[in-house]
Amino acid sequence: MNKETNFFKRLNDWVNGEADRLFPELQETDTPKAPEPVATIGPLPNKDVLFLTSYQAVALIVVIGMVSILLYTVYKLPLFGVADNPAVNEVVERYVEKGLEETGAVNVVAGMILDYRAFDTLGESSVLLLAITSVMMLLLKDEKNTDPDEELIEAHEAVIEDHNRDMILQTMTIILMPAIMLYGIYVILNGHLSPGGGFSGGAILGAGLILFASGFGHNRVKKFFNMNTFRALTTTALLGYGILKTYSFLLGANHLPTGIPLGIPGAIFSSGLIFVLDICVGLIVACTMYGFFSVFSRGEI
Amino acid sequence: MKNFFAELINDRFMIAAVLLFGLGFMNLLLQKNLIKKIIGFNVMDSSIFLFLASQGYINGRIAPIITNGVFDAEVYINPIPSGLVLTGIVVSVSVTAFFLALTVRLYGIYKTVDFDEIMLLINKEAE
Amino acid sequence: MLPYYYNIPAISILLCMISGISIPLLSSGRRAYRLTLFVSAVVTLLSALLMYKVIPLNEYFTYMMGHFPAPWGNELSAGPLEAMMGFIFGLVMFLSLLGGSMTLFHDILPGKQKFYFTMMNMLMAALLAMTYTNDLFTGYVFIEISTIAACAIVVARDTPKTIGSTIRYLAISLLGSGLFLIGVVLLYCITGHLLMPNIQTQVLRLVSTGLYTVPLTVVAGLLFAGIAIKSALFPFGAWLPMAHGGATTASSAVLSGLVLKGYIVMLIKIFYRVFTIDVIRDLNVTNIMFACGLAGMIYGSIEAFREEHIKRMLAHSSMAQIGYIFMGIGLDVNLGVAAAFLQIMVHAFVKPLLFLCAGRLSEVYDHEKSSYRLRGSAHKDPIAGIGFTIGAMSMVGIPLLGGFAAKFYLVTSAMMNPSKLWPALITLMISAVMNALYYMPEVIAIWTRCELCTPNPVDPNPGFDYISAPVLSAGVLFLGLNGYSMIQVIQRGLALL
Amino acid sequence: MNVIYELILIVFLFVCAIGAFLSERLLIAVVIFMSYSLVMSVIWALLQSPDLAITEAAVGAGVSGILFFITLKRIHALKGTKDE
Repeated sequence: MNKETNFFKRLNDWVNGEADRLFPELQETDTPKAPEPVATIGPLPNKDVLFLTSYQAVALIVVIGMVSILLYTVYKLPLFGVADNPAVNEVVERYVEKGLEETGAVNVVAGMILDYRAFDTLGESSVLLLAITSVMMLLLKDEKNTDPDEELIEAHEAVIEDHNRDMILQTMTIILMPAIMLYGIYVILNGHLSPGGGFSGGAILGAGLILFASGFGHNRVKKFFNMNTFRALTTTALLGYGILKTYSFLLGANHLPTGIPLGIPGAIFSSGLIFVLDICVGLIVACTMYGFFSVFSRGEI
Repeated sequence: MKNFFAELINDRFMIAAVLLFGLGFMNLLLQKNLIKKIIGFNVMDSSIFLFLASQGYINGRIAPIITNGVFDAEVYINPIPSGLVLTGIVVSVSVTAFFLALTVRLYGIYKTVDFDEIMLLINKEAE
Repeated sequence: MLPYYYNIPAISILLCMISGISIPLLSSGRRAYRLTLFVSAVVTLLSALLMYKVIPLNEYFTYMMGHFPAPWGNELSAGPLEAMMGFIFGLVMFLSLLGGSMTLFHDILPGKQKFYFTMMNMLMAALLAMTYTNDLFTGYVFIEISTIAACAIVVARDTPKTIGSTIRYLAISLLGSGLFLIGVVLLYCITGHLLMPNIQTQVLRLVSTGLYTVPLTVVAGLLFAGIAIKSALFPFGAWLPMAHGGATTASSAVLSGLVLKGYIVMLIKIFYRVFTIDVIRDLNVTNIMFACGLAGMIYGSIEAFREEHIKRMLAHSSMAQIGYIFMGIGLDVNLGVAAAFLQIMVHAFVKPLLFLCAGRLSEVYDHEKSSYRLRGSAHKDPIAGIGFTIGAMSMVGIPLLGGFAAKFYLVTSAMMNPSKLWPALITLMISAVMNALYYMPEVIAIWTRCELCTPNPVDPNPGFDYISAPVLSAGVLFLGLNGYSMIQVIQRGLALL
Repeated sequence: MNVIYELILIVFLFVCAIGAFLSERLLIAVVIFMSYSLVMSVIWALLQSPDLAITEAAVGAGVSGILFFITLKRIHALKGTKDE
């Protein structure tokens, strides 16, 4: 056992390009900042130990029972990959056969999530807004959420980072960034024609921004993307999504035509609202993903 | 017996999904380390999505993107699970971010990510 | 053309969502607060209009979200019960925010108040959508929204303790949503639909042919377990007291009064509209609910009796009240479900009233929330004292108040099912006695003069004094006096589901 | 033949999941979890769901991995930060 951990440790250090002197620092809890929490608790009272063990035993039994019930259920379910399972019914038929005609989207999945079942997707975009809002609520810098030592270390790190930008990272960023951005935009704009769409394209755009920020620093990103742009973009995109969909929900339910042309199937400017909605979703996702990164690492956008 | 094994191999994705669900569920429930708890949550969610996606698959059919003007429902797989999973993935990453933010704040206060220790410290403070 | 009031459910949900989205554009927390109040008032009025239209006609309708009808697109469905729940959600949200506004602006940092109101709006939208939805997957998405929003309004207070309790709340809620999601997925696998009426046709077909009985039972169990975890039914409710007790007053009121109820209303809707209640009874799910409900009543009461911190005591008492609701559903008679529904409504008024009044009373002694420190506080703030007394009396089951009506109909429906009569009656008795044992000393304490204590001057909160407390108390009284007619309306509504 | 590839991928999933839970160091756990997501996205591509594969590769393996890394940095579970 000991030998094995040694091997892994050596492997680690080899991967990290570090020498043996880092051996004692391998245990994460022994960082200089951690004031040995165990010592402040002291040995657990007997009652608590008993409670914890019995809780774990009960939980284990529950999980094993649940998994065996589910396995038995799977055994009773329709087989994998056969065409006559109950899920293949008139709904699927209509989505595939009439989808292009009714929604204008060549990609049936995009047509389904942004037109047939658009209410779910509106909820899902709101989940993103909720997540970024709650993360901002927790991690934006304020009087309850600052630690002077941390601040000092972070300021110090920021200075070091600004002066010693990683050469390899920067060069690779310059090479890769345009390709990533272009690919993200392509995936968003082609959401109704090919696999992808707002969610994946937005995540790619967000990842591109994150790469840029880690290569060139937050301050460079701030020049074109700060809190105000972030707020304006997410709110406008989500509001646009909400209002467009409200318009189409209300008219649709009252059996009125929306008057939005579907265009020529397969053309880039086609499929009516889906094209616009994909752009909105892409913007929301890109901003949210970069927002997560920025708030997590700096406590600001 | 042979039939049983044939079915076992045939239902490979569903069985794997259920086992992974159990694994993730157990870790979400029992893991003390908050980071691993979150990984457990992610494994649990993605296993459900694997289950759902495998329900949409039909042998010998292709992804539901209309090509060459073929509108026959017999050619494409079921598009509904894909749409639902797409929704689910985004929900799951949002919850992950929230969970991680809570972890960061708790670490800032108690300097540990061990959930049991944190609970004990909180209870101790209350007394 | 559809009748105009068919649009009300969709408009209320979308209004809440759009206002939640646009709050970041506002300049301050106060404005966000006013917008939220305005939106919940509008939702209340719209739901009242819907009630006025739907209840006399006893009408149930479905509403397409988009251009495509039932098996293809999302749908909402509404009837008397949904309209009543929408009304209560809007009204109680309005009153809780109004009554808890002082502590709210005190507890939450100015920079983060806007975020808090985004959450409140989204929570409102999620509650409404869970009530109105006719689609299981939409239900799942909005359950997740309400999970994040509920955790966020707990953590908004930003003390070490609330963060700790929130992480526990979140972890346990996620277990619940995981179970719910896998239930929905399995149900989709065996029926091929996501819209409730279409699933129902398939389920009835499966039951009559005897196909897939095992998966069906498992699905019912998983959906129940998922919702039970989220609504803090007994074995799963350990997270509730810390989360609800630690949050700011308005959050506690909304969480205890509304969020737990939203999940239960959705569960009832699933049972009636997806499985039909007879199938559920055949699958023995109701027996589990009955047992868990009874255990929850006892456990919650005992824990509340032992608790000193007044807000945590109220939270423990919520667990007991959730037990009443599940016991009512588990009684296997239709009157029992109606009584459970009445209990949901009564509790939606009583618990926010108690939380708001307790919050006001504890302000008298500088936010000390231990019961012993509240002695004599009612004399400094008589309106809160009276409100607390009315709430406590309703909890104990004094006639003419809402709690009495709910308990009365629970007992009546227990009479109709001889096999479950005695366990139900004995537990109800024990729980009622325990209620009296922990609420009455509290009431006596707040009205006993304390010569040595030095109370703080209390800032008047006109919103609480003239609107929240009187309206919530009036709601409790109204439900108590009109118990019979409410039960009639609920029973007719249940028959339509 | 396809079945064998799929079985190998499934075994890989299990190895990743169990490895992530058993590994001592959080950094390794997160890296293993990212590879889990990547394998999941390959499986989805095999299941003819390209939309899911792209999204999982971008979101599951990409962005949530980055979030985990930053969290590890914030909780001082990464060694060799620049202030040393």
